[in-house]
Amino acid sequence: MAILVDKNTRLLVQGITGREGEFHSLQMIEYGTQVVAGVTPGKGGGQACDGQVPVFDTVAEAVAETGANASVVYVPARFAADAILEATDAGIQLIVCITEGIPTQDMVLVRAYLDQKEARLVGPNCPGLLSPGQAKVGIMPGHIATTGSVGVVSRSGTLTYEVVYALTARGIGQTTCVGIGGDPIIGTTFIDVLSLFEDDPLTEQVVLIGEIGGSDEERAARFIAERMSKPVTAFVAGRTAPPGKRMGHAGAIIQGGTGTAEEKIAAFEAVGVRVAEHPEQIADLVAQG
Amino acid sequence: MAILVDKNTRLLVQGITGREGEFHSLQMIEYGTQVVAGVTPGKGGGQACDGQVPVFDTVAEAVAETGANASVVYVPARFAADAILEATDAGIQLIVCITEGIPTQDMVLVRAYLDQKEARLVGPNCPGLLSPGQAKVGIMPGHIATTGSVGVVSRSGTLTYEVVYALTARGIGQTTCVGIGGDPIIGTTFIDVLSLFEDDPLTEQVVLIGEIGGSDEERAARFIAERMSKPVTAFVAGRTAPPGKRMGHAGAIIQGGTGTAEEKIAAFEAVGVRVAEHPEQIADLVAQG
Amino acid sequence: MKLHEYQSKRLFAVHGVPIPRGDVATTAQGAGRIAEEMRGPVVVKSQVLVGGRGKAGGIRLAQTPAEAVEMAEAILSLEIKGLPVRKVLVDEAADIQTEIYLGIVVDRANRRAVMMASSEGGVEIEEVARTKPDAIKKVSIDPFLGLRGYQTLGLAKGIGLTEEHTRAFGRIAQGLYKAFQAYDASLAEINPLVVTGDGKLLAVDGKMVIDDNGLFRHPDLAEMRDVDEETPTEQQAREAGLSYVQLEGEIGCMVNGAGLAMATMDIIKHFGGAPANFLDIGGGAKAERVATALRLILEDPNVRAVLFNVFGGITRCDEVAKGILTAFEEVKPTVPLVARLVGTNEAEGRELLNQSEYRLVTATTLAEAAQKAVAAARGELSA
Amino acid sequence: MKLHEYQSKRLFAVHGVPIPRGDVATTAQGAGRIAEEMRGPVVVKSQVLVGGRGKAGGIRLAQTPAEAVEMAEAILSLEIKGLPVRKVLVDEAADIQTEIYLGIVVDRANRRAVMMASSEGGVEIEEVARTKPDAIKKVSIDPFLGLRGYQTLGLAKGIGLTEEHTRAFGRIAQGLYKAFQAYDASLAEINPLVVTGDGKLLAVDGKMVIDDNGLFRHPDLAEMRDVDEETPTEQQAREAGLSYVQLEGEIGCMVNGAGLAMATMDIIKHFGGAPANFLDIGGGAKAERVATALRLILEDPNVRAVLFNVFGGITRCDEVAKGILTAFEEVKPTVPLVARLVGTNEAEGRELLNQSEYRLVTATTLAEAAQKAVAAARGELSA
Repeated sequence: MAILVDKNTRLLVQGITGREGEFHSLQMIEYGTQVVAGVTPGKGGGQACDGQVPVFDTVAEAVAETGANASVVYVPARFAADAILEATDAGIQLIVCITEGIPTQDMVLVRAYLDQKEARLVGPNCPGLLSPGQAKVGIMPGHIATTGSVGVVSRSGTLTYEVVYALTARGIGQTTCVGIGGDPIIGTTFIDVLSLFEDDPLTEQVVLIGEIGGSDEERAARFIAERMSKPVTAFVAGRTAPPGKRMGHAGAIIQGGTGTAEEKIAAFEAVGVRVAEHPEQIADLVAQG
Repeated sequence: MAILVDKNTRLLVQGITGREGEFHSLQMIEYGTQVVAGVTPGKGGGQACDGQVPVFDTVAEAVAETGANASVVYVPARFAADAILEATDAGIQLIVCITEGIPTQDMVLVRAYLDQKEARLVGPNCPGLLSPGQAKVGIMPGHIATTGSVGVVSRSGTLTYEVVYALTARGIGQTTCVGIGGDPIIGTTFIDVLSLFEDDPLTEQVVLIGEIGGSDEERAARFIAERMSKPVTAFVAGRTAPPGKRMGHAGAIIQGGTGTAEEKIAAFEAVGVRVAEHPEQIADLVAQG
Repeated sequence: MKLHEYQSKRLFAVHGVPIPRGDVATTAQGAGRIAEEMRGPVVVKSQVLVGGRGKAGGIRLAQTPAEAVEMAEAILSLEIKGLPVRKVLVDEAADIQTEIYLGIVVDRANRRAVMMASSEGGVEIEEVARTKPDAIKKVSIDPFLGLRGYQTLGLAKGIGLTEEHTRAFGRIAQGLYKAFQAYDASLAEINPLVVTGDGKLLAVDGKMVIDDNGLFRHPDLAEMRDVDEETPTEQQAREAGLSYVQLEGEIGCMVNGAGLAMATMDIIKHFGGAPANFLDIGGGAKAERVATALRLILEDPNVRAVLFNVFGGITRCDEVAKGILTAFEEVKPTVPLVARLVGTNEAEGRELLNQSEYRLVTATTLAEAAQKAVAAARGELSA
Repeated sequence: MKLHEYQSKRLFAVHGVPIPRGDVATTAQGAGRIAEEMRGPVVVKSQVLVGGRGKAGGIRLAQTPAEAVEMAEAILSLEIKGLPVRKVLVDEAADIQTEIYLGIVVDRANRRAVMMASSEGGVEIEEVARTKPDAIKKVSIDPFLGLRGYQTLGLAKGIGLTEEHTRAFGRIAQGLYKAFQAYDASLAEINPLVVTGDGKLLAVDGKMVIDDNGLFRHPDLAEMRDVDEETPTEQQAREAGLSYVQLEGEIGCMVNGAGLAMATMDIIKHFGGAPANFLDIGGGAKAERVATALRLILEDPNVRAVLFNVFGGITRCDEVAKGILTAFEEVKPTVPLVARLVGTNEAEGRELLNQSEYRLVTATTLAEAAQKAVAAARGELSA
């Protein structure tokens, strides 16, 4: 079993005819994901991915024709909010947004709208989801993962791959790897994913990868203390980041006295979560069980 | 028993220092309603209704100080939408808006906001609620009603009084009289109130007063057919209204072939609802049981 | 409040909707001058606030300025559905390939604005709804998010527009929604929106109805009200805050509340009479407004009897009685008067009326009041 | 992107926030001319994008134009927290009775904008949050409804404003929120908002931070960026779409992804080295961007070794390799290079690098790569 996506996922790709959209659609198909439709306004009626995927003008048409039940968004930042809303209105239940650079105020609106709806958004500015052996939705390299019993959730993109790669290298497989994205406003939080892993019978342990900025890790620590029975191992990037400087697009910034790696690590350790010193050490801690 | 308001209702009056607000607050107090607070921005710290009611600047303060759990809005049309939102944000669960003339686009926003919240709005442009012997919220004349087992729900204002007066004159008492208002966008519909009456053990019969325009009566008829076990008697105003003319503020207008009294009456009769020829005849039909 | 075609189109144009070049004239000569400026065929269109102008001969094509003068002359002498034509719009004639319908209304059931589009443009949307309901495509507009690009694209595809027109259609739809919102409209309609021979989209006819409750935000629009389209009585009523509709019968009615007013009309008919008007004095009416209402009723020569039916809630019976007495001082009523005042301050109101030199027939129930009014109008009941 | 005080205040003023009369000068003489126009005491304020200007002597009161010239001269020769002062704002001095704080930020936890007000104006809000948290009143702004009148009234009362000031405060709060929204701000702050001797409210100091992701909607703001406040390296990096932060160490890092970049810095430290920079080439980086990144690293004289750590997802290892090779053609690297390329198109990337005449030390794990880079920087590992 897996969370969020599996072999029954019928995936729609928004922005499928763009360079990244098509490249990663091919990779998703190659991985075995059921990519049933693509959407690019103005390209409806055509085909993408060497004729493997029909393209529609709107999500509503794509859903009606193909029964897609999940969507992944690769459209450029200035159109991404609209793409998420379109998928929501068309009844898509899981929307994974890869796009980076969406204005925060757009996401404030999108998130407030989604709060009224059933749909779940993962991201934006995230690597997506990977349920090894079943489905890959987004941009995670498929070959780094393998089936197993560890759930991985991360605010970071490539750092996630690093950790998953290290787990796989040690023979530790994963149920699902979830990149939630590092933007100020995201659809799915650590807590949401921890709750899904807690309820997933095949997940035995969880790995959480945080970074400096905000207080999501602290909230996750409280949730782990109150609600999680499964062991959690964590890593927090940015111990050496100088305060007051913005570290990259992810918006990882330490302001005032909050959001530092030290505070987050302390919060985890206080509730019995083991915290690794560097990414590959996570695998050692997980191997200890 | 009664629906929506009873002797435990702790009422807040928004716009209590206005002419209508104060006049009707005095009438509500005289009826026995617990009027615990008033709100008029800029008049906080004062008193209204001959020193019987403390006045606050904001609803949040009033709720914190007095434990008000319902609000009635008498503020002018251009500020009424804001007043409803303020009450909602302050956690008031029942908001009754008497104000007439609120722009429809304001109500579109208010209603969309309320749809995300727990609060119930009755009105706007309605006479309010009257649970005989317990509480009066709004502008219905208290003396026309008496306790009993008939629930009354109406889109109209004064026509409601007419009907309640006729019922009382024949010795037929009421559980609660509800004026839902005749504006295009309202908070509580016929169906909402029918459902409450169906679930209220003391209500044995229901009287529904509709009018031309829209299709709320048709929807009510379907609801009665599908969900109501209690007998319903109806009246529809506007049999003689010429098509295409707007009949008053209530926005009762017949457009095209829909919304006519004939269609509404037919919809009711088709589902076994007795329809009175004129308002006072309702009492005769109800008396037949 | 309805706006004229030229007013509606100008407001649409402010928000980026392309409209034909043109201008308004009140004389045939003025129309001719506009036609000259257009340098080509023009359409001369009567500006009256009713539908069916085309069938009534109120819209005509002119090839030359001379023809435009002729057409305008003919149109300005028309009366369409009882309304005299006082203005014509002279628009550059469009080379029409396709006619589309595009409109927005507030949908009561959905509680939000709904945009409708149809490939069957040029006919009334109600007509299309009856005959070809599938030809109408709708999208519901979330008030918080506004009209989204994917919605207009869906509409464009739904009515069969080809790829080359979807962008222009989207811009026009956005403009129409902006105008709808900006001016507190309850209806905004482009019919037809045409595709021209050179592949452009153009709003050839437009219509807008403004929510009267929103007019306080738009003093400029309130000034646009065309008082020629109202009878003097309706105009006075509106200015006094009354809802008044002139009818054909002989019993003048003054009632508080639209529902009760309609029920009063209904019961008059039920007992064999005919109402002379619908008149709602509204909630919380003051004496002055009541006086105006009564003056309006008594000015109608058809009125043989008057029925006051006031059920006081927010309206107080004493205020109504004061208004009645004020009006009596000016207009000495010569017809019988039946009064029924119930509810808030009922006793005070009755007391005041009893002091009047005019004797009023009183009634307790509505049925009784209606029957007495019908009898009075027939001369069977003396005051 | 941070805006200067004068830029922020002007944008607030566009939305109705009252600000002192004043203007900006780049010379002491210019400051004097502005002071003359003001006809009264002025405040001369350094315009640099850091806090603590007052303590550093960057804000001074001048009673006369001559004094203003003197003050401006002194201030324009200052360097505040490493930034040279190139502009001064000369504002009419306000007669300050009370100082208030008013600000808006995006609250990540609430997922919406939050307006904060405090009676403790004139000090940094972080300071107030630490010492007097109860003095800060907050309201959460619903993105669909905007800031409501009852919210600003609640704030005004919460910070103890009297009735006479609540309306003016409400208008200023609405103006600040409009500016926040209109310009895609992530922070908009008036500190202090003062009550003057004659009972008016005035925004004496202002600050705004714009969301870089929203800048595409505001080309006018993008032009306001003060390039003087960036090192030439940071400026080049930003223009190439790179996230770059200069640090003190000796190992240049080029990484894709902010989290991985930070983890790479952390592990370098863990193994006893020190990173020379944070550099995130972003997702899907093209060869050209990679080449710019590498050029920037190699320009830093402190760099003794370079570590490439690329884990391909949306970024493709072959594109990264191409970028590295392009940069090599221009800047002949003289320091050892450690490369770790894993993930999407890993094989193709490795193949390309192997063709290079520069031999790169390769590594499989991150720990191995970091250890090799640390050793290389110490001269203990030859390429």
